[in-house]
Amino acid sequence: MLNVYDTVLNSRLFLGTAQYPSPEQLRAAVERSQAEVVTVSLRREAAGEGSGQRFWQLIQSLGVRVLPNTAGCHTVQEAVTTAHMAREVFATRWVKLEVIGDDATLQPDVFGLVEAARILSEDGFQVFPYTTEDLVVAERLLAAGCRVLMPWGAPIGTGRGLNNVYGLRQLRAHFPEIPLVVDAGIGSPSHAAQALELGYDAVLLNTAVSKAGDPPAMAEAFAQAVNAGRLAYEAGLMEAHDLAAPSTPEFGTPFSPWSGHA
Amino acid sequence: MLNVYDTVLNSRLFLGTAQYPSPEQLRAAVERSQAEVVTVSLRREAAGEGSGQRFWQLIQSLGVRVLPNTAGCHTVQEAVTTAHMAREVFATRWVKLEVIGDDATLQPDVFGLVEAARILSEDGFQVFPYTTEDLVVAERLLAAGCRVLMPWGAPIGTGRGLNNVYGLRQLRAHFPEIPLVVDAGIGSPSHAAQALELGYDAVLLNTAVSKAGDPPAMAEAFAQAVNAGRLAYEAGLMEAHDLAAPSTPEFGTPFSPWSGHA
Amino acid sequence: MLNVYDTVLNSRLFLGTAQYPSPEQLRAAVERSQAEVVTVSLRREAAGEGSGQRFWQLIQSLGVRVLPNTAGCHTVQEAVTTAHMAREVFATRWVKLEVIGDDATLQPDVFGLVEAARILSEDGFQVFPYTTEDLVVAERLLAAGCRVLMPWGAPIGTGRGLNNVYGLRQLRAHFPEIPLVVDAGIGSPSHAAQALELGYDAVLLNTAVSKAGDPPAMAEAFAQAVNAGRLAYEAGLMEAHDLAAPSTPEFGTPFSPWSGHA
Amino acid sequence: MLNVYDTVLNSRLFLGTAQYPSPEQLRAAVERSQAEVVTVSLRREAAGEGSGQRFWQLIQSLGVRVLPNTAGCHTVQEAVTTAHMAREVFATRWVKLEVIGDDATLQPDVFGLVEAARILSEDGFQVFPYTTEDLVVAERLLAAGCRVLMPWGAPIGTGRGLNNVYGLRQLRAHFPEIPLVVDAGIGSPSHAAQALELGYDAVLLNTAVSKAGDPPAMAEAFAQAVNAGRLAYEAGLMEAHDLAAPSTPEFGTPFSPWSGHA
Amino acid sequence: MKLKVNAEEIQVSAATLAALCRELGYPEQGVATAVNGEFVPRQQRDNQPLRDGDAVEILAPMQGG
Amino acid sequence: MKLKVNAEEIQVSAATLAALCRELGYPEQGVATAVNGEFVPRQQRDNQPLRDGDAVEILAPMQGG
Amino acid sequence: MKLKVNAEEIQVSAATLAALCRELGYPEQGVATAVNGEFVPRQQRDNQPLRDGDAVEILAPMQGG
Amino acid sequence: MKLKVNAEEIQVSAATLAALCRELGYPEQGVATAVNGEFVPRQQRDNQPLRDGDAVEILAPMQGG
Repeated sequence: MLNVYDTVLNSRLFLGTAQYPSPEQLRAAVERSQAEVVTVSLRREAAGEGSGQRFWQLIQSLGVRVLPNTAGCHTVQEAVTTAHMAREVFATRWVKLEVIGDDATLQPDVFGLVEAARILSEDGFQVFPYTTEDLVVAERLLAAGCRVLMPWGAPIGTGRGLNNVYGLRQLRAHFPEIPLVVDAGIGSPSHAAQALELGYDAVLLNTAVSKAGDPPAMAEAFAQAVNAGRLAYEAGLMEAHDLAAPSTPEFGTPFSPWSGHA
Repeated sequence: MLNVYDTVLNSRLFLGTAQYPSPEQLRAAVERSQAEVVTVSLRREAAGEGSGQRFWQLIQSLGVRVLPNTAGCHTVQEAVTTAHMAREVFATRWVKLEVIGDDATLQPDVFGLVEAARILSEDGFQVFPYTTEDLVVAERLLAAGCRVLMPWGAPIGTGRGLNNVYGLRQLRAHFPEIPLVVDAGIGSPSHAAQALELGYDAVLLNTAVSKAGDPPAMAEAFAQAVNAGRLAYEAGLMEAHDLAAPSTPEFGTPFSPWSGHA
Repeated sequence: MLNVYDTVLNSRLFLGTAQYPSPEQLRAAVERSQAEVVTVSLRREAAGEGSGQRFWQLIQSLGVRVLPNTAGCHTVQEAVTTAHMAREVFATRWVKLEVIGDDATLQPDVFGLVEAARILSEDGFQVFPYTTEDLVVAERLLAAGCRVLMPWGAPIGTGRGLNNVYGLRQLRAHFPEIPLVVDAGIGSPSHAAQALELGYDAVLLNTAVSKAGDPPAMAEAFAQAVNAGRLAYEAGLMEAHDLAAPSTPEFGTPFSPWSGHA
Repeated sequence: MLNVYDTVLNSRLFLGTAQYPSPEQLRAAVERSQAEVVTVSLRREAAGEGSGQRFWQLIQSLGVRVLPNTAGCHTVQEAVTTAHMAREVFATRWVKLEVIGDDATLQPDVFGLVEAARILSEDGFQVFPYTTEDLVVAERLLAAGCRVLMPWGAPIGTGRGLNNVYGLRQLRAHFPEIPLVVDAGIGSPSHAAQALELGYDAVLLNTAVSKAGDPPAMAEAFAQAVNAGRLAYEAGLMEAHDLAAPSTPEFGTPFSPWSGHA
Repeated sequence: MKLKVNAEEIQVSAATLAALCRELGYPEQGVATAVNGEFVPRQQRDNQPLRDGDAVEILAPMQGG
Repeated sequence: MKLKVNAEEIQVSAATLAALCRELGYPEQGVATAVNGEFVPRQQRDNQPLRDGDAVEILAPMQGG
Repeated sequence: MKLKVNAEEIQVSAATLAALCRELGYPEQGVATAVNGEFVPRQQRDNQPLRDGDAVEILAPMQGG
Repeated sequence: MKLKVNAEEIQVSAATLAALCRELGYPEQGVATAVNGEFVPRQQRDNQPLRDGDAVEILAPMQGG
């Protein structure tokens, strides 16, 4: 089973809570996803509006862990302050650390990321850094105190799947013991299964479910795909070959000129 | 649910029975795969040996339908005769029609395939032709009486997955109403999920399960992946984009200079 | 050098003549492409219009061989009759044989193709069949009298490049001695170079040049790319590896704790 | 023409000088590559051995610019010191800055890279940083004083080509004005042409030439491919489509039931 | 007599293919002809009778891919 | 006194962050606060003086990816 | 009489396919038969004469992909 | 005095870097030098004293990628 920051998780699917057609759809999606971890955020709210509270009560009623993010933060300072605010409101040391370096690709600023990860880890946070597949950045994040890494599959919201399978393979091989979660870019269950087949420990996704025609059904599809990928990884996948090989035994083939038995 | 030749199937995974480490592993794999259709063949056997009978009794005890193949046949005549022999022994009109045209790739001889399909369909067989993604060949097979098509993903036993996704998409788009089964080349659950996400009705595989480290576990993984892929197809997959789009709402982002609420 | 039907060609680029912005652009493109073979067709023309004659005079002034096609033919009969008409008008035994089987993909009808190839070969034509990467179809075409094969890279006009590299590799390996020309689907010089690097003998393309911003310049780019690909094929390409290997010698690396010389 | 650090270059191919079968092959390869820039390094040498001097005289006789690298350096300090030593010996301000962060992938340590780039730029060097496709790292390198960027295509010596085309596209789009050179991973001329077609300004490679069966011939192939790719980029490439479109005019198709002229 | 020439219904008097080409103003060289889907070589156009309802193709060189 | 609260310029009388939250009608629980980019824990809002021009963030839980 | 049974040359006395199967000890059920490439249904094995040099296939169920 | 020259422990008498290069037979031109990881320009080798245990690098041009 997956163990992140000494928390044991049965589900290898982390689900985002944004962009659902309705709170009911969100609830149903989380339930059918079997996710034990959902991501949340903090946003400005007009006094007396209360939509934030209603959302928070909904989440609390789902019996899942929350992983607050620092989405939209572009500086170390913003990310660190947001993390502290989230820790107070959501009462958790977990934080999905995002320090965005480019608005076109929403890619991490790996410099700010490592710095913020160090500060927050020293402040007692348990940091889930949204990073790239860069091995060296990964080393720095671990040195900064992270015990989980969340490399992107593709830019947030693109649904392109695993953009750089080679790089993700290298990262997995380089850190056999560290929990690795593919975060962002997953567009379909086959992408999620592929990530798990590569030995990744989990996937985090949002858009592929919330923007599906039927979000709760898609959530269930991802739950199955993640289980399938992990089970396959543990069961030992065949290797791909360039040459064909018959599955049906050739020995004893009818009509062949060679005798078919001993 | 999948309907092939007026037979309704709950499972979209067809499983081969060859190359398992033991009969027990075969039994367990079929059970955990939830497959309702398994492929079998005919081979020469020494008198009094009886291994064929023991195998056949094992299969009969599994309560699944059998789909006899004509593996190893290189001519129309061999394939037709083998089909008739299989119909008598296995007491089914179903036949997975293979007319092999090249021993290196084990690819179909589409000319022999269409001819044999015509002869067998006229003889009352229900033909499952192992073919390529060629649209025109597909038209001929339908004209010959086939009501299911089984294009390859990649050559038998390679585990390369879907070699020509573009071609398979075209085939699916061209025949929206015909049951299409990806047969051969599937190497991992993510490949199977991808085929179902493309709208294929089912997959047929053998080596990826029988040559897995733990065949029964891998069989279950494929069962989940196939369900995931189909569920996702029905739920409506998001489209992939080149441009990133934030999942967390941008409206109300902390520390932004713009006012965050109405 | 490339030898097709006992004709020796220095250029491995065959160029189509359709869809150019102007006759001057066509002329310049053919010249800068260094192509020695261009494709042409036959079409209905109003009496007295004469555009066909003007086109034909332009082509004759270019000092290239013409390869008339049977584009738009959907039956053996249409293709055979068109080939005969072309032989009379263009005074060549060469014919690019197209028997289209599907209007969405413009893919070959491999059944009609083989039949028409047999009839035309017996009639003394030298047939350049537009076919798929199917090995068995290729065998039939050779048996029908073809001594060149022209498998598609991707559907005509898509510019997708080599859709099924694996299949094209198999075809090349299967027929080491037969001139193989990738026809259709080439969208950029890198696609053309790749085809030659795979050992293909030539490429035939049209849209990628005629629809380029600057057709003559693009024609020259393709000429260079085709030369590059062939030269590289003959020079022996390195094999790709998964593991990095330093190009700069490690021996004698400054600041390393190990002594750097014997 | 390409302008790097106010030096105008006619050739868009930078060639490495390592691993050639012989000095003659190196000389011939540089000549046939038409490269105007070659990479060199510094290594320990036994007193009186003089092979370094002989190599340096060979290079000087070729009339090309040298781009000394800091290959093998793992720290800022090593890289900076090596750069200074190279500037003295090779009498150039140019340096290909490598700060290796992982010996398995030989990938850059982007943190050390940016720091070393800043120090060297302030010291008057003109830095060619060997980096990844990371946009944010690229911004930092420019801020540190770099006016050229050299992102990897794939790890050094793998010959895998462009591992992350999507990422390289994003980088090109993000820095339309900065000279971008794909450095490392190029295995064949088609890879080089592809890089230029994507709008990259040049490629730097070594192994694909020096380890070819015939290095001088391969060098010429790369020269042609680079020219082809650039020419195509400037000429305006067609866009790839999913749907086929006939190149030969449909208007006036023989045997069609519709009248073919006005 | 009514013919289909390049898919156009027309009324002509010519009794042979050669005559038809002349009547319509096609050059003798540089076009190829077929009647009812069968190729008719140039030198046989004189001997090629036309019957009411025949489908005639008269084709000229054109750009091709 | 003029403040920027969630990027909106407003005029308030409150002298402390706690008072500001009350004045604006925010609940004590369920929101988090920062002044001039620095986090201010709930129990310190009483002791957090506000000065003219301070930038205050008051944030609530929200959907996130 | 010499036959090829499953590609093995053997000497047998059986005059019919049914007799051959018995002589070789094959069960009546559970195998399928062909002579010279043509399928012979179970119930016709009695009436299926064998001639010197005939090629007989006797096939049993087997694993398949 | 003991030095590490290009990672080899050697015993030398030279008191300066320039003297060391001469003693070891390196040409004055065409090599670059560093002591304890710091670059020492050619013209400063005379003034560069060496101390027991110093790590000296003497580098020459070489093929590079």
